Amino acid sequence: MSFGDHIPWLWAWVDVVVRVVIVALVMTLIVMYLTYGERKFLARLQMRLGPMRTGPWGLLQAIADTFKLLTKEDLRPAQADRWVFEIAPYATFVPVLMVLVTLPFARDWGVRNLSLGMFYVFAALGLNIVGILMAGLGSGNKYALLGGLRAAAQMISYEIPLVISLISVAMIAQSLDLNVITELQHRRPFVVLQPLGFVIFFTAMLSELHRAPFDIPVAESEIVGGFTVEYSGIRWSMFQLTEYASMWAWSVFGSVVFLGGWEWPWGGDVGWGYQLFLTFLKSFLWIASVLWIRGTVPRLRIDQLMSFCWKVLLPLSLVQLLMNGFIIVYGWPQELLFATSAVGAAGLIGFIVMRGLHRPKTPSLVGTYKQPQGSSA
Amino acid sequence: MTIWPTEREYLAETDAFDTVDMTINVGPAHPATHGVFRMILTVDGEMVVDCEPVIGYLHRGLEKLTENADYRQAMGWWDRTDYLAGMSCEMAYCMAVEKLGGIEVPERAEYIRVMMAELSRIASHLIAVGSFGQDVGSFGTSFTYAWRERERIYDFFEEVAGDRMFPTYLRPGGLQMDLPENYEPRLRWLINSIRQGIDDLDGLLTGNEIFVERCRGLSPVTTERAINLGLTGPMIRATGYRWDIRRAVPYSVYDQLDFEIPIGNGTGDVLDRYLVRMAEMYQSTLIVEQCIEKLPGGLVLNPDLPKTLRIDDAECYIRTEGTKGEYSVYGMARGGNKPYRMKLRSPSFCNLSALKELVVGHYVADAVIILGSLDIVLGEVDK
Amino acid sequence: MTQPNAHPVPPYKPDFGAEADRLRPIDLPKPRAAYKMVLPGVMQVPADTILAISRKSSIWPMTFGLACCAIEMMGAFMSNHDLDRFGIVPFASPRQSDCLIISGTVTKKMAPAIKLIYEQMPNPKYVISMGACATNGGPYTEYDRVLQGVDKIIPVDVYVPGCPPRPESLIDGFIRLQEKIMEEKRMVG
Amino acid sequence: MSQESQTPVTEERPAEQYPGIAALIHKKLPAIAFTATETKDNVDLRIGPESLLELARGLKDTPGLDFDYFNNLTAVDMVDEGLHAKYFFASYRQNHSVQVTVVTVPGQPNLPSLTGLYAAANWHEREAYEMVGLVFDGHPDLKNLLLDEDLHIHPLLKAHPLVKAEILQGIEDATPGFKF
Repeated sequence: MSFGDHIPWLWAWVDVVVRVVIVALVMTLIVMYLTYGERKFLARLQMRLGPMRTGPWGLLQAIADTFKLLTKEDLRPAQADRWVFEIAPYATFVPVLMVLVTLPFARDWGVRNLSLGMFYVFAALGLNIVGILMAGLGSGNKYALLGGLRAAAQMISYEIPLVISLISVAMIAQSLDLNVITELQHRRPFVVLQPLGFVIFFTAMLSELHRAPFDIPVAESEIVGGFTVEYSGIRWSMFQLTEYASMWAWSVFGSVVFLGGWEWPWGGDVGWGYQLFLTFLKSFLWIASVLWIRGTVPRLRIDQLMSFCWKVLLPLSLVQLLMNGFIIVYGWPQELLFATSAVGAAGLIGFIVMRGLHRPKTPSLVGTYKQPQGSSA
Repeated sequence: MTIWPTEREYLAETDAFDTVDMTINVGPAHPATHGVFRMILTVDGEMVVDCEPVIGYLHRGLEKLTENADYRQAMGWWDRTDYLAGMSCEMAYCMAVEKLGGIEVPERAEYIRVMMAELSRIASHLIAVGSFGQDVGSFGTSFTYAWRERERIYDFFEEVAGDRMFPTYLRPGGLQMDLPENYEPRLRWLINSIRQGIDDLDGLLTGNEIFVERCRGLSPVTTERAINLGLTGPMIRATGYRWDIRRAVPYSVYDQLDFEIPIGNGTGDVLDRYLVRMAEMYQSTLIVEQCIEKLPGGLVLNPDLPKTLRIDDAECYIRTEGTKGEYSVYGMARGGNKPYRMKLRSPSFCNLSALKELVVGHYVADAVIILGSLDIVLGEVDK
Repeated sequence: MTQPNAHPVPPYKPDFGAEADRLRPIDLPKPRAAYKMVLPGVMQVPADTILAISRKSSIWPMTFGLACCAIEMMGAFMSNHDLDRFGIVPFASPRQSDCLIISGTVTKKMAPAIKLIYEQMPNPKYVISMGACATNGGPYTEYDRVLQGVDKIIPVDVYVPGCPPRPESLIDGFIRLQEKIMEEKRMVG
Repeated sequence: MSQESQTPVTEERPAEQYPGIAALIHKKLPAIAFTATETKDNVDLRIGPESLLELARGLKDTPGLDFDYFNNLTAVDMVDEGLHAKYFFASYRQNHSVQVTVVTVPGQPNLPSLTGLYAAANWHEREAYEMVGLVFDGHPDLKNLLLDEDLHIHPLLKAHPLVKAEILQGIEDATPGFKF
């Protein structure tokens, strides 16, 4: 029962506009304090204090950054072709705002609940590749070109395991409506049933955001700023806004699909306040883990990244899909779902951890020292 | 056109898909080039086809200025060559002037010089490993970990010698002043904190599967090729050949000290260079500890030094193991208080001359890491 | 084998090529902010103050180290003397940074590159000349390949003394720059 | 170095004229004529530019010597005696090193290039070319390394003047640029 039907058609429009404005304001506030939070969190990781001087504990830092970026000179490089360069930031930002329409923050607190909610989210988030490519190719700079092409290759190839892992969840919930999926997780969140799906989703989501180990399009140390290298002032802050907004949107979507969103620990029967708190708590924990990974894990090379997606993530997600199919069609008990998926997840994480365990060591620390004359050539 | 061409034949016959190589200018102001060094990469897609290093952006005329300055005045320029390890360059220059002038250095000064040179080696390796971690992509965390130890070494330098980076603590003929009385507890605390810092960095980088995976097998170098290219220091030890000037041509008091020369696993790739540097830092802490125990008493500066140093008709070639490789000084004096010619054989200059051969055939992302593993300092390269 | 001065040594004639016109100084374009044209005078003053405070508290320098002073600049960014407390985050691309720290010796081969970077930076931009080398050539004053001071090619706002200046004196330079931004808030658009 | 004029070396020069490593080199490479002198810490062989390539190849390839490491090349401007190039070769296996001084005639600073034998010599020779003006024939791309491409100056020549330290900033006398 969607929550917009009983109002006559005029009021429906007003209702939608009010909800969209609220969600947009909440998103802007969260995005501004995400930039501040990220700098504080990374500073904590690196044993230093984050911004402290602008406002108490640096709380006004985000506002100061925004105002400064607003008043920067509006530069556009001569060899960049005009319209592609100017529309690119907005082309990346619009899909993120479209996604926020369907995300359920509490029982009736989404803007509009679509029966094909998950499908709509795939479609919308697939669009920001177009914006990134426009930025990369439009700004007429070799670094931006490289960054744009890298981003396109990475995000397109990582979308497939992402979509397949979400489909395997939709198979269990038998519906694509985000509200229905959340209500089904009353007793058990889907992460318990689908641990492998969760791991694949998290990795693919990291590469959709081009962060942490997959941040080659915006690689600081190689191609200076990736596709955002030619942007300055307000246009560049639009890219920052997109990055943090999509990080927040993905974390809310991930917590809705896998961690039970506003439903899991008794969310259904307690009031909407507790549900809102649950959603925001889970999304901020999700974001904290993304920031933590960004602080410690170095960057993958482009061929390693591609081979990891095509040779590891994709086959595993297909196997996951097949197992779900068998279990659901033949009606085997749900516990079997957990068993097979847990085996897959253990295999993937174990593969990575085992490789990291045997640390390479220089052999010579053990041997005694020999004079050079006697040493082997 | 063959009836059923394979893909390679088709591409060979038609030039429809011929791609033009793009030249990328990893310019003088780039976070990955550790200073003002420029690489012109010719790139086919992501693969580096040709790399032409351009240096000279920091050429400050070290040798010309040394020829027109008194023997003791030139100290200020010489420790600014390898500005990550000021004291080890000062040591090389002082030894060159002492060899030219035949000046004796008291035993205590020699031990303190070795102690300071080894601490600067640790400080320089910390920067090398820290910024290498940042090149691979760990966004500054490895850098701040390395820098925490380096600040503590700076504090110790400041107590002992007066300044953080370029204390000009050494003089031809000994030291400027003696160590403070209660230096020992602080130095032992510093050694322990350095070992703790090395373990943290080890955990952060070597324990990280992605870091190891990205560095393994990059630009392997065989020992013969390294010798021909003139690579020295961690570069040649990474190829598995146990060569260190401190052992092969012992200078100062290194022959009375007992320490280990770590070598890589023999492939000479980027991972081995990183591991050799980590192990060398540990060895340097052992050296400093031995120096503390064996420190003899006595004067620190040669008492009968002339007011102005006049050396006539002498030639010398001092080979020392600097932090980046073989840091050698050729000195020629033909009378008067100014050296006739002082030439620096800087290790970064020689290691960098092999960059084209190390980088071609890898990805752009790897070119940056290989440059990081060379650990060059531009003050030394451009002299 | 060699007979001394059998062949007269050819006289040494240095030829400096096209270097002189590469090192022309840059003249600063006059910036004009949009809100200055639109808002009436009485509302411009608070707007100036707010913008100056926000510009002061989020200076983004460019990661651009030349020589030994760059190591002390990095030291200032790291945990002991954290510049991030003042909202100062180093950015890699000149487009997104609004302060250029010249940390090290400016040689005549590097000068055109510095001019290019300075021109690429969007407008309310500042330059901190860090260390004796950037201010007037430092210990290398007598060598003709070294540019005697970066203010010969780009306008400099704050000079930080020292060779290399301690991180604390660089932070003092930033504070002086922040005061300068507050003083100039009316002129800079 | 001894300053007396060098008489052409003959075969029957007595052995003690070759201190240290020079005796071994002379035994292994009798064809090459050189005068050996003792510097502070290694032996210096003085030869002309015509026998440099032969000596270098001999040092590198003969089994007993195997100087496989091109350590350093220093170009010195001896004002009246022309330009001297001092090569330093070292050996990793035998752990010994030798200094070779090539005395060039003041008018023609031409030397054979050793990039064929040692890959390390490439940049050393380019630096010597731009700093002092030694010309290395057979060098793949002999152009400026540390200076700009279009600069034809040799800073390390004794004739190249040092700039007088300019105390006045350009600002007081309102001259934005500077004079060379």
